[in-house]
Amino acid sequence: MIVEDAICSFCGCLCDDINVEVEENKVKRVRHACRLGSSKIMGHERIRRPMVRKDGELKEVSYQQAYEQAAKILLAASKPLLYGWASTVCEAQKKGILLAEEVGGVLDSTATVCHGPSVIGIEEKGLPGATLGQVKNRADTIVFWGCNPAEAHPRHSLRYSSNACGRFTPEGRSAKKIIVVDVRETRTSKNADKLVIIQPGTDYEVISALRMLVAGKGDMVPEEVGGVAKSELASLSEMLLAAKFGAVFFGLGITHSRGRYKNIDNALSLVTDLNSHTKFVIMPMRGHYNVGGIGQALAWSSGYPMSVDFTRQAPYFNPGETAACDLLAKADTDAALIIAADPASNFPRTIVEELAKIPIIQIDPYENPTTLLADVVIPSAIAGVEAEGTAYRMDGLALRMRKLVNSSYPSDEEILDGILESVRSLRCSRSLQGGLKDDN
Amino acid sequence: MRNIIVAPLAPIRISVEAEILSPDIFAPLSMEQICGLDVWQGNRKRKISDLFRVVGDEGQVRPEETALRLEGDFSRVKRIAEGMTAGTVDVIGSAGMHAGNNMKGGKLSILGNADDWLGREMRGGSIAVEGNAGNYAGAGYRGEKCGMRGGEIEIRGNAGAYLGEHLCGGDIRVAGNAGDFPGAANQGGTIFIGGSTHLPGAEMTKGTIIVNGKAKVLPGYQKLEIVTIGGEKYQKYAGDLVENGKGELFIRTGSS
Amino acid sequence: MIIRGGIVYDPANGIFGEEMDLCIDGGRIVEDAKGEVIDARGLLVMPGGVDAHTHIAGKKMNTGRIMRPDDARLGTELRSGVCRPSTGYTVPNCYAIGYRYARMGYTTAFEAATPIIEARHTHEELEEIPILDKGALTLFGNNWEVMECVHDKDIAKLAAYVAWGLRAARGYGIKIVNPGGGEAWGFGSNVKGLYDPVPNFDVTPAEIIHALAEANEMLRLPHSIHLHFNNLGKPGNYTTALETLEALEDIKPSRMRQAVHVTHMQFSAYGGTSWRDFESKASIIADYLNKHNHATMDMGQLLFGAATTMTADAPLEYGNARLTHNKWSNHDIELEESSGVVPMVYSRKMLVNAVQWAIGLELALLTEDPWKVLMTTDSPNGSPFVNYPEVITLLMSKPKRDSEMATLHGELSKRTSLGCIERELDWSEIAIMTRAAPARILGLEDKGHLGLGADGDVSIYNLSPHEVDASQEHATVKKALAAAKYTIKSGTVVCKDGKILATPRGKTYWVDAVAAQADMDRLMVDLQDKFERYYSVQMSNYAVQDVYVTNPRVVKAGLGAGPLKEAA
Amino acid sequence: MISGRTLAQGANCESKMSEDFFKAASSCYLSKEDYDLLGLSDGKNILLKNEFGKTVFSPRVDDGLRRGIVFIPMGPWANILIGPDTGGCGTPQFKGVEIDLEATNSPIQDIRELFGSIKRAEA
Repeated sequence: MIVEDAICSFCGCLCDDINVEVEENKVKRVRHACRLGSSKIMGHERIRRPMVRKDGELKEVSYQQAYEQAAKILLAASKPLLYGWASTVCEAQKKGILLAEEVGGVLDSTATVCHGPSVIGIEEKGLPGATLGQVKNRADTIVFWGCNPAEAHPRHSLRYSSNACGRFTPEGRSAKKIIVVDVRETRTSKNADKLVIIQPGTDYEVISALRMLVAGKGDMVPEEVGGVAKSELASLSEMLLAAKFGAVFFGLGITHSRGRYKNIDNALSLVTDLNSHTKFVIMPMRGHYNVGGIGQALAWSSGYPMSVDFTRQAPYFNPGETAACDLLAKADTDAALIIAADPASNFPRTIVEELAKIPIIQIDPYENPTTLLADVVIPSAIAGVEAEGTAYRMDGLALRMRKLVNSSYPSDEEILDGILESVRSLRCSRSLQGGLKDDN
Repeated sequence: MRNIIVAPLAPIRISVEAEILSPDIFAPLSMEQICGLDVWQGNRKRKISDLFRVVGDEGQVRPEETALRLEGDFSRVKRIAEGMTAGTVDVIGSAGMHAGNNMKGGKLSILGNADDWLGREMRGGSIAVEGNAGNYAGAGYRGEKCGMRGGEIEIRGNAGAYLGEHLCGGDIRVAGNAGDFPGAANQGGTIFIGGSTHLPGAEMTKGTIIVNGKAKVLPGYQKLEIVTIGGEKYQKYAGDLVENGKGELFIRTGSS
Repeated sequence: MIIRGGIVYDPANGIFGEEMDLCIDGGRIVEDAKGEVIDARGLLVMPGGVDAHTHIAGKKMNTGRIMRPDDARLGTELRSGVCRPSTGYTVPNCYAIGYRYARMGYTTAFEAATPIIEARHTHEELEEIPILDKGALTLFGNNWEVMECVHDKDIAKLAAYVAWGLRAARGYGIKIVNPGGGEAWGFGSNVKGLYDPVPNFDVTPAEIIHALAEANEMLRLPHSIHLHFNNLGKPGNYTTALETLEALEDIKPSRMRQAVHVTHMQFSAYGGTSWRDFESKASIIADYLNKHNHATMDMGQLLFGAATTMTADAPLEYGNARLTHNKWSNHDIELEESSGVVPMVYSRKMLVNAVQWAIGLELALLTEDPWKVLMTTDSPNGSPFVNYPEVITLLMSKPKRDSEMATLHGELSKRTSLGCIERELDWSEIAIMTRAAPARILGLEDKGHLGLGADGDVSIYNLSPHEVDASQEHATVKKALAAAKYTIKSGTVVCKDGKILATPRGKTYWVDAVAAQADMDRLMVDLQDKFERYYSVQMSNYAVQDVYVTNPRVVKAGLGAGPLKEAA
Repeated sequence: MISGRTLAQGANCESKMSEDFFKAASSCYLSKEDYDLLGLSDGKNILLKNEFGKTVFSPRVDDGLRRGIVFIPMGPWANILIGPDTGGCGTPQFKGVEIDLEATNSPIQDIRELFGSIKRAEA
């Protein structure tokens, strides 16, 4: 059987033209996907059974036992952290938000080690954006700033940006100007018309200089900014102004560097300024396929897109205080539920060492370093491959992920439901015994 | 003056939110009532007396007649003196995040360090920190146009990043260094930095920033004349011109 | 359920303040019922409120939330009882939207603008809104396929596309926003007026509007076209408004309703040549409406304080952002639309804002027939919907308007006629403008009235309409309207004394219109080409799946739908 | 030092216990000049350290890098060199971190070794 127009669940491109050949409920072949997507859809060695740590070793248990152990950990905590959510579907995310409300926890997504600064920048300035098809049909000038789609979003260029053809861009790559701004040459910059290499950590200054140039105040700009000659910046500014439709895509090169959200803040202003002269849009290159979805679902349910603290029965938001790394770095959380993420690999080591000090529940299809630290491990169906549901593309477009094969594993949503049920029945039986919250 | 002393009974692990630690809340209450006030530790609501020893003078008074003394390590206690309008709060130790948040009057002194968001959205009164302050001292809340609008913050040590972000009024003085982006989007406040900093006054439209140490200046600043302030010579800049700003930035000559 | 002894206003059934009992069974108004008795003796009873134009769900709303944590923190209410936590004032979270509408006695609200391609997101949010029945209007005014059909004068194919689009979006009706302007914004420009050609498409806004109105009637849709004029929000735009209305005079409605509903007219009744000599032209617009019967409108009242503007009129939003130097979100949608979101504060001190405030009220008070004008704030553009009680009391009380005007700019009385208007609306007129008329204008047969078979949606207010003088006691009225004594949704008490007691799942209305198969076949050729060459998604992944509308109420229209039952 | 996505790291990010992920994420890229300056050659490893930690990588030349810049694929090896400070905005600074580097003959820790050394709290 061939599943046509399947949606790839690797990166924020959500390519939806994937053909997947399935035989006897196994993926045999993946067509049209990039290396990252094929690898994801083909799958890897799985965690077989739920496990609970006893005497230092993970021992296999039933799902029900794992749910109950997870519920105990969550209810015993005064400030549980529910972290991850980027590589699962919105249906699971919604359930997770409800669970965070019910246990009085802090829900945070992998955005906070990724495009979290972009979100804070957007809170300062808004986001002048577009859907990717708009870029495909219209953009004649494309800027990749601090991102390397050739390695992180391999089909972006062909489907949406540099090499895409559309109504007003019938000639594709040949009629477009591609600009890369980075601290190094990359596979992406090899396909560029212009590469501007800046010193690490100078993005903010370089953007300010561009804003001055765009506004016609170039005479006041110093001869060199961020290691780039003014003449070079002036020619970049001219290229931007010459665009009929320009699109800026930015990545972790700008969010992870010195300046963090201020870099994005300034880039958003640059794009706003450019719109006084021509048409420009800007968009973050979202990494995990549904990191956009958790931002959307959290926003409509809590009013805030990430790092939401529900401990006081009302949402409170303040990355820098309520983000996963903040809580762990300050040892300000006493249990963690990790779903569809691997913080043991992706957080700074010193923060991982703090994480190791608290009870951890892990929900994931695969073993990873977080498994090595976890107290409860619950294997799940792979969302977007074995379970259907909603995901939001990097431009905010919602698509429905198809189910490609059946799975004997429960979905993330079902697992969260199981934990939620256990939380409710445990709380109910405890309140019957008279001791609810203050039992630690 | 009615004196009240609060001290942690034991070291605090999960941070405590204690916006009730304010003369405005304590002043009209008896000691028994004060001991019955709630604080939050994570998702647990607790009596203040479960976590702190609270002793002090009896007698219902006005906030300006109330002196609160917080003895010990309050570095994991948030929102001390939130919204206070009068009286004094002395922290004999370090204070957690959001100390003096939305403060309107009175005096908050911190002997140790202050964590992030000191004097957030402050409108009046004064804050003095003997040690260092974290990020966002005198700043605003996420997405707001205005941070601190009035009052004074004095930091005798160093300050973190985003000092006085979105400042709309008031004075901030830092004796030591300040982290990146002090006075970003300043709309009319004054910041003095005794030491060095990085990229002051980004998108500043109004107000003043004075730096005695080294500072990297943004490309949107126009170099003007050398001026003398308090006997010292400063290079004056105007900006941030990316926002057609009319802010003034002074950097002591020989330092940048 | 029996609601006993209320003073009932049910204008659709000719009931204007009569004491009577109401019975609900199986979620509907019936002759006789048993069970719970609600004591409404002497109290104001009306059908559940219906909001025909509000922004409550979808990409724009969430963009507003994401860029405004400063707004989210303003509306924080704890999770408690059956309620999940609420946040936000101008851009509340989904739960707050349901609870706050229900608290005011509203039971139905229609999201005003959804591009087809982003309808899935809209439905995800609509599903999260508790209590309310809802629906979403679908944007067609800047769509490539629409413009190509218009250019070819192929109304039959256009109708087929509308039917296909409504189904794909699970949408309720045709929304048109700044037709042609959204496409022009794709390259950073706009259309200047009704007859200014759209770049690259060789059609005019006038042609787009007229053709869509024809298609609307060809499909016998329950609602008319729902129109946001060109040049909205600009001084002097009342001429565009009049021109557009005149251009639609020849449209023959296929049902007993208007041919066009003009939304948030306040933003389109502007005189002057710039903000300097800006003035109200509400009286001219109202005069036109008094003399013609093909158009209805909603006020789009503006109130002082915080708002978040959000509209598919993207060029307008860029203008707003530059004018106010505020945050700016823009979102261009491939082949279909553009849109923008900008926070706003309307100030009493600003003459322009004061004139805008007056225009909305003038429109409602100078239009003689209350069936032609709905009470809205274009929430959250003019003001968030929680301020409806303020608008209603302004309409009911001349002294309140006078005392308000006394605090505003001295020039105001030269720029508007509001101070000279003596009219004070009564409860019958309010019931029409907030219940009966929005339901009739939308074509919702079971809403906005309390006749047998109507939905059991009832609001009861702690107010004796015969005893309280709304003109003088406007503060009492406002308080009563802000927190209903009872809000009953499909026979369930969802709110009592302002407290939410139950959060049942509401219905989602969408229109399933049938077009001629031959037209549909011709259309498919076009669409397959568009998906192959221009869209960034596959056609098979485009349409909203059934799973996103878990409690649908499908309204049939189009060919073979049979004669439609008319509202009373 | 900057850390970031590579194709090989990305393709194996859901099989982190695999040899392929080990190969992809325990490498360190530097300019030819830096490579030669450190006296690196095939078979040699490189030790990276700073105030936050130290660990060994397999060095590789990347012509796209300028002198003084080291690129490491994101992952648990790179993260040993990243500090915990979120700078008030929730996100650690994963890029633009100062490090010292030297050639070494020490082996690279595999993923289990890397995490085996983390002390678990007593249950």
